[in-house]
Amino acid sequence: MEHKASVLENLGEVRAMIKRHKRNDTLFAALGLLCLMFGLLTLMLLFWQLIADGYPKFNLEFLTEFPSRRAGRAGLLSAWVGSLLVMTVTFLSAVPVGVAAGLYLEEYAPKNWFTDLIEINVSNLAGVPSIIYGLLALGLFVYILGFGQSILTAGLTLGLLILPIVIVSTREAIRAIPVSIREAAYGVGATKWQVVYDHVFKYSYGGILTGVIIGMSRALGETAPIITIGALTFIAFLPPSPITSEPPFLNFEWLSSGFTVMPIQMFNWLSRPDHAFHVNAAATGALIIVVTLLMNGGAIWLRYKIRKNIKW
Amino acid sequence: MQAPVELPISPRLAKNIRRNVKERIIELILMMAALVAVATTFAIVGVLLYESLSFFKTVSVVEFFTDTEWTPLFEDAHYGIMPLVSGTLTTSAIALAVAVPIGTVSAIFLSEFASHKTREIVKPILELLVGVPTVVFGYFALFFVTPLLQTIYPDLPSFNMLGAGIVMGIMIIPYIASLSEDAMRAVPMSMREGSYAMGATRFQTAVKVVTPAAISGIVAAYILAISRAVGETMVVAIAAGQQPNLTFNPLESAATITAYIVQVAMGDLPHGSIGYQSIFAAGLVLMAMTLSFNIIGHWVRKRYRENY
Amino acid sequence: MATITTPIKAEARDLNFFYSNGARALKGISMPLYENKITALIGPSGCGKSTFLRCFNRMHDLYPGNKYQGQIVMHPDNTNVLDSGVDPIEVRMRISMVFQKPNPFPKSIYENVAYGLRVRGENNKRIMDDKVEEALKGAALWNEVKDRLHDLAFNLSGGQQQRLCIARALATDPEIMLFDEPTSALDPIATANIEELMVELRSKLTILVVTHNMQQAARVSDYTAYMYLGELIEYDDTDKIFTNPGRKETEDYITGKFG
Amino acid sequence: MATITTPIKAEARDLNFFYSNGARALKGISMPLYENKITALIGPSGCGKSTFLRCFNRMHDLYPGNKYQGQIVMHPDNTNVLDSGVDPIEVRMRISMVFQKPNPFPKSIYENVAYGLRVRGENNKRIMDDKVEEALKGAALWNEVKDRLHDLAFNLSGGQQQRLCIARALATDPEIMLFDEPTSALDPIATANIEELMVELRSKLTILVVTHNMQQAARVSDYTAYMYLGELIEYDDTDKIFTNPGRKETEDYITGKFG
Amino acid sequence: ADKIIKIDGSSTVYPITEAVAEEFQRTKGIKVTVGESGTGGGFKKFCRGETDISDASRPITQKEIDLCKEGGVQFIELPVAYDALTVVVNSKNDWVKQLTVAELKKIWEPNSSVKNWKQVNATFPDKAMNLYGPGTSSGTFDYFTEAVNGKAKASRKDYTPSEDDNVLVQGVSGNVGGLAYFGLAYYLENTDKLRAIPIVAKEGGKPVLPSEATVMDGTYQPLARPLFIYVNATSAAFKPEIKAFVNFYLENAPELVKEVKYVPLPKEDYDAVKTHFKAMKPGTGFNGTSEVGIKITDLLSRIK
Ligand SMILES: Nc1ncnc2c1ncn2[C@@H]1O[C@H](COP(=O)(O)OP(=O)(O)OP(=O)(O)O)[C@@H](O)[C@H]1O
Ligand SMILES: Nc1ncnc2c1ncn2[C@@H]1O[C@H](COP(=O)(O)OP(=O)(O)OP(=O)(O)O)[C@@H](O)[C@H]1O
Ligand SMILES: [Mg+2]
Ligand SMILES: [Mg+2]
Ligand SMILES: O=P([O-])([O-])[O-]
Repeated sequence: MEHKASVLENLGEVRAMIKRHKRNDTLFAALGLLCLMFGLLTLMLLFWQLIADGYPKFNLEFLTEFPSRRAGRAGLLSAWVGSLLVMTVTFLSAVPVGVAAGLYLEEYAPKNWFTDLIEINVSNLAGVPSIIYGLLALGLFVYILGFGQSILTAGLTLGLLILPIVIVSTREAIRAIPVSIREAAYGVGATKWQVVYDHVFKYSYGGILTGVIIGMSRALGETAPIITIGALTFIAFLPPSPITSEPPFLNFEWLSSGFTVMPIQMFNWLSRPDHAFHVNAAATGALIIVVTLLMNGGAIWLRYKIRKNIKW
Repeated sequence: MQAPVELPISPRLAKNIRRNVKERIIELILMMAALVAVATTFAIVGVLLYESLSFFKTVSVVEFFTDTEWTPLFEDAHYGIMPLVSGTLTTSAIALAVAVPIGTVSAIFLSEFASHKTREIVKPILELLVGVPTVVFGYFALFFVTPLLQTIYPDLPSFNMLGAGIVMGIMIIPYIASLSEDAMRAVPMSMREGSYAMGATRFQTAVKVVTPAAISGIVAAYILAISRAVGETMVVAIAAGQQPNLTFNPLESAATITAYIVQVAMGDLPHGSIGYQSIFAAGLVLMAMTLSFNIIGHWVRKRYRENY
Repeated sequence: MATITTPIKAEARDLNFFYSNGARALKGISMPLYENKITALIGPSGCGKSTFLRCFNRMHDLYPGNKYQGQIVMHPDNTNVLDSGVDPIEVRMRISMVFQKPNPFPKSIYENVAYGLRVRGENNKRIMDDKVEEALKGAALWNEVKDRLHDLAFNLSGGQQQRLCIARALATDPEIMLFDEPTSALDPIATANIEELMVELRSKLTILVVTHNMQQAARVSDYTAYMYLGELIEYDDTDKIFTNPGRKETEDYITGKFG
Repeated sequence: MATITTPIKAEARDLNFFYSNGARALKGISMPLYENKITALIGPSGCGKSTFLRCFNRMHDLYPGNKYQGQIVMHPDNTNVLDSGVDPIEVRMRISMVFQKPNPFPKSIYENVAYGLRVRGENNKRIMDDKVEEALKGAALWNEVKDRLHDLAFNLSGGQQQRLCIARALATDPEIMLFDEPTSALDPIATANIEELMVELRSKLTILVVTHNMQQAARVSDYTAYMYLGELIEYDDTDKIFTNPGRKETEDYITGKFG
Repeated sequence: ADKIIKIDGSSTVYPITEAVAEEFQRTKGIKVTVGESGTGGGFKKFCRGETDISDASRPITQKEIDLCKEGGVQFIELPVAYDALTVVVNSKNDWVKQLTVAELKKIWEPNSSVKNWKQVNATFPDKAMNLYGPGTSSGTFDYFTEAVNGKAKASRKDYTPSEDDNVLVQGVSGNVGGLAYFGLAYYLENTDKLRAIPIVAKEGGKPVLPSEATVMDGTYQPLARPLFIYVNATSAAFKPEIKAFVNFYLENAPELVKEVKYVPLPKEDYDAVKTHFKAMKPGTGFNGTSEVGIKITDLLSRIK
């Protein structure tokens, strides 16, 4: 049959063509690597610059000193404590609500317009720019609800900001749990909530946590909404302690206290005329990145561990 | 066998009221949590609309969209949003011009060329870029990228849209790369096997089969990236200049909607003044822009969802 | 037909079932389950075996839009378990189910078996220990796992996992047990184990099993029902069905001419 | 045994295959593929049929860590396609494959068929048109699609999609065609179509087909190989295998006693 | 609850107040927050009673006085330092040797069409001019427009405005054709990148560079200006910590003002201000209008 031998006859030609095509492979692989490295190298360059610039401030005093007009003396104490407290509020507001909402949408919500409405809302909120959350906070929390420029306002604002992240990651984690597990639980007579709590929630926990960490690390670096609520101030003190020595041992005054957070402090230092402050700013930037890296790294590690442990 | 007749329900099988009530209450609580998302949207839209309405009592909508100057805080105030919109669109376009090619190529590389191990390592690292505070990127644009650009364009002002846009592009590379890679991963292996079985090379398979198959996911990633760029604040506030300027020339400095909002917020917030209201009106425009991008993105994904 | 002396544990009466997309998956099925007997459901893929089985413990209630029509009457209560006034949870507490693919919870072996009891509010450790042991013995798994009750269930082999799922279902003393192709994911040895176990369990409860392995149906069941396209084509003593089926379609299927 | 006059197109010689996890999926398989004949591979699920088939076009190279041992020699050139010096792309240009589930590309019908030609650098529209038509005719699909060549391939029915995949594989004039359970996702009518097509194609090329439908093997193939647990248990004329198998295991499998 | 002293206002005065606040907290342990919303922004909050003290780089305006009246806030006006509003260009700019007020006006007046140095003075090169200046809520903006253009807030609008003075520094230092104006301190911290322009007050006069000396001797005109803090009178009377803070402020001002590179008032002026505060006399010596080149003692004596 004439056409049968085609490849064999032109073997030389075919080989040359394959070689040509493979060169495209190599070229593209090189280009791809280059593109990837572009992003990675930029990150490293940036990080390196911050480290090099902020190097003189890498000491413990930087964390134990208040901001000061003297760059050499100025530290991050009020800023990191502020960040910690704001993050606490963010965590406490976003996580329970986000997880509950994720559980509802994935396990309970019937398929109707109402659920669609919620779904559309969640996915849209995920795309709303952070500055808009700042405007919401300004209009709603600061003025209408009268929370002022407080830790509570900032924490709730960032809480709303990361809510979609928590909801989406909760839903993704839940979806990884096979139907067969749910059916098994229902099969032995579990109620819906028992199925949801004992199984769905417990097994997706790690995945949810990953999302929460990623959300929190995003919140940690947010600057624009905090500026929008008007919290760009010199704060050289700590908010009232949440724990007191007398009963009831808890104190909520800190919620209404003024505050500063790390990115804001960094911003403030960068706007100083004296260059010595830019060292502090660089050190702060490096610190934020390190914390972010640690958090993200933790999340990635967690994700990896989950994937390794549970194979459905 | 007898025809079905209504049978009484034995107590052992009847509904357990207490348990059912408890279940309903739990469901209600969870639903309330889900409603927070709806409430947030309504609150955002409500706050923006409320303050904007006061704003539009002073400023006509026509002026708002046709005036070519935006100077609400000056004595001789003009309220034309277009200079802010032009700044926003220009910086976003530059960002996309950087991020789309690099992000897409990175995604193809990660999905089709890199080994499993490389992907497992690189992808999370790439995602770390998303976690870097944007203030840091802002100063990176101002102190590093712009001076670099000034060696090419000596007349480039220190605040310019080009530098800010490029850095914003770098910021959204991981976003595009990661989402596009997800879309490509979702293309079933059988599709690739089909191509390889025909004697195609990796590059041919990636470009002729996998990318077209994942195109809706990739386009959705682009659109969501636009929405990210349009909403990005600190980079443009720090590096693009804060002067409302009706121009699409990347070599000029200009203000974006977001930059205007933080600039005002950084100064003072005289509650109830026209200046205060103006940031909400600007915010409303921003919200409308990002919202429409998000909706288009979702629509693309839904409409052209791959049916392999 | 079956001798009338055997008591009926449950029976389907003119049962129709509609999936949420409107597809009618069961068409007027009427069929008894005799007490302490094994009834097998056979038929080609997609004929509605699983659908029918899952009506018994109202599993379809989990997915909105599904609709039952007709009755499944459970004895001695003489109650239609499909009645809207019946609590599906109560039904599932009396009718348990074993699935096609072993689906243990990612918990310890002990906790897997104990789960049905916990769901019922049982918290007494002593009672629990006893019940777990009893169930594992009943599922012929006790000897293999007694020294590692607190190991993760995922570490068991496929066959062991399936027996664990049986133990889990047994722990709550169900009256009826439903098996949906319980051995299709298992190797021959594990299959033989499970089959043996089913035969043993028969003395304690009533069994309905879906299988598409006809040899299996012939080996383990007392009664066999042949379904096709949502209809019950033939129901009879297993021996009769496999030696002298009443219908041409059944014969074609059994002899492998079709399917 | 086959008559010695029929030329051999390819043969496996003591072929072993190891998946990246170290599992040895093929154990010393030696077997010929006779030219212009259909060889069927049967055996229970997991016995290595697909694994064996996919060695012929080096499909396993797509996943890192897989290892071949032994040879698959192709005639008349006597090339060992598993040789590390042989480019898998070159092999795949000579040996094409049709998969279990139809997997058309998300392109038009025309572009699907033309793909193999484009990959080979063919750009001439005239030649392309001719080849596409020829291939579609070869796959008995031309009449059904000739008026909508630029429709998306996804809009075809399952059986049509599978024939399209066959046309795609045909368009490049392969010497051998591999079919991995090509009809298992299809309804009986589409199945009959494909089977007919395979028999027709035999005159042009050599076919290796995996099936777990024994009737299918009996209907279409000239030679049949029975595999079990990675080993080739028996290879012979199809008639012989199905009427008078040489091995007890083969007989058990064919009569349905097992599997 | 803890006592907190809330201060907001001028970004020019911010470094001084911040220094005082820092020392005050260190020695007295009372919490102080200092914002920098600009003079105008600060007054808005101050008149709503949200802050105890407002920093200002210009006197309070009639509008703001009315606002305070509305909010029931009485204030005590206290000058705390001098500043020289400095006009700067890039250090690579070698063509501008001096600028007259008229030339500044030409550049900055409303609807000014100057886009090129050549348009200012024919001897200047043909070079694009990029302008940077404080935002509209800034006291510096008000003062400069008053002093140069003759009317507070009357300014051209097509320049890069920022409440963050460092943005302005950055703008000019990255741009050979750049020009900006802001407080002296920001210039003194950036003398490597910027060059201050000597200002000619009246046609034919002598060009004067901003410095401590030229401010003190009154020759740097019209851009030398006093800086103020405004204290809520009720707070001052009833909150001991506010009183303590203001006294601490005035006590340490000479040293701290110098440290942050501003010009302290003469000693006798500080004494007069202290006395004025002790007397708790509310009101302003400006009557809601700005005045260029006034003496502190005169000012204080106007308030009855
Ligand atoms: N969730 C569903 N929605 C709609 N139709 C369904 C659903 N599940 C099954 N069906 C359809 O109902 C019919 C009966 O399915 P069922 O799963 O009961 O078959 P089966 O006899 O158990 O088959 P198999 O042996 O493959 O398990 C089939 O036609 C199937 O396509
Ligand atoms: N990617 C893989 N990695 C490791 N082992 C594999 C992989 N793919 C298949 N196997 C194993 O190799 C053996 C042969 O698998 P193969 O898919 O060839 O079987 P088969 O005969 O085609 O079965 P089926 O009829 O189900 O398609 C099986 O035990 C299978 O579990
Ligand atoms: Mg089934
Ligand atoms: Mg196979
Ligand atoms: O911040 P100002 O000092 O310019 O008001």
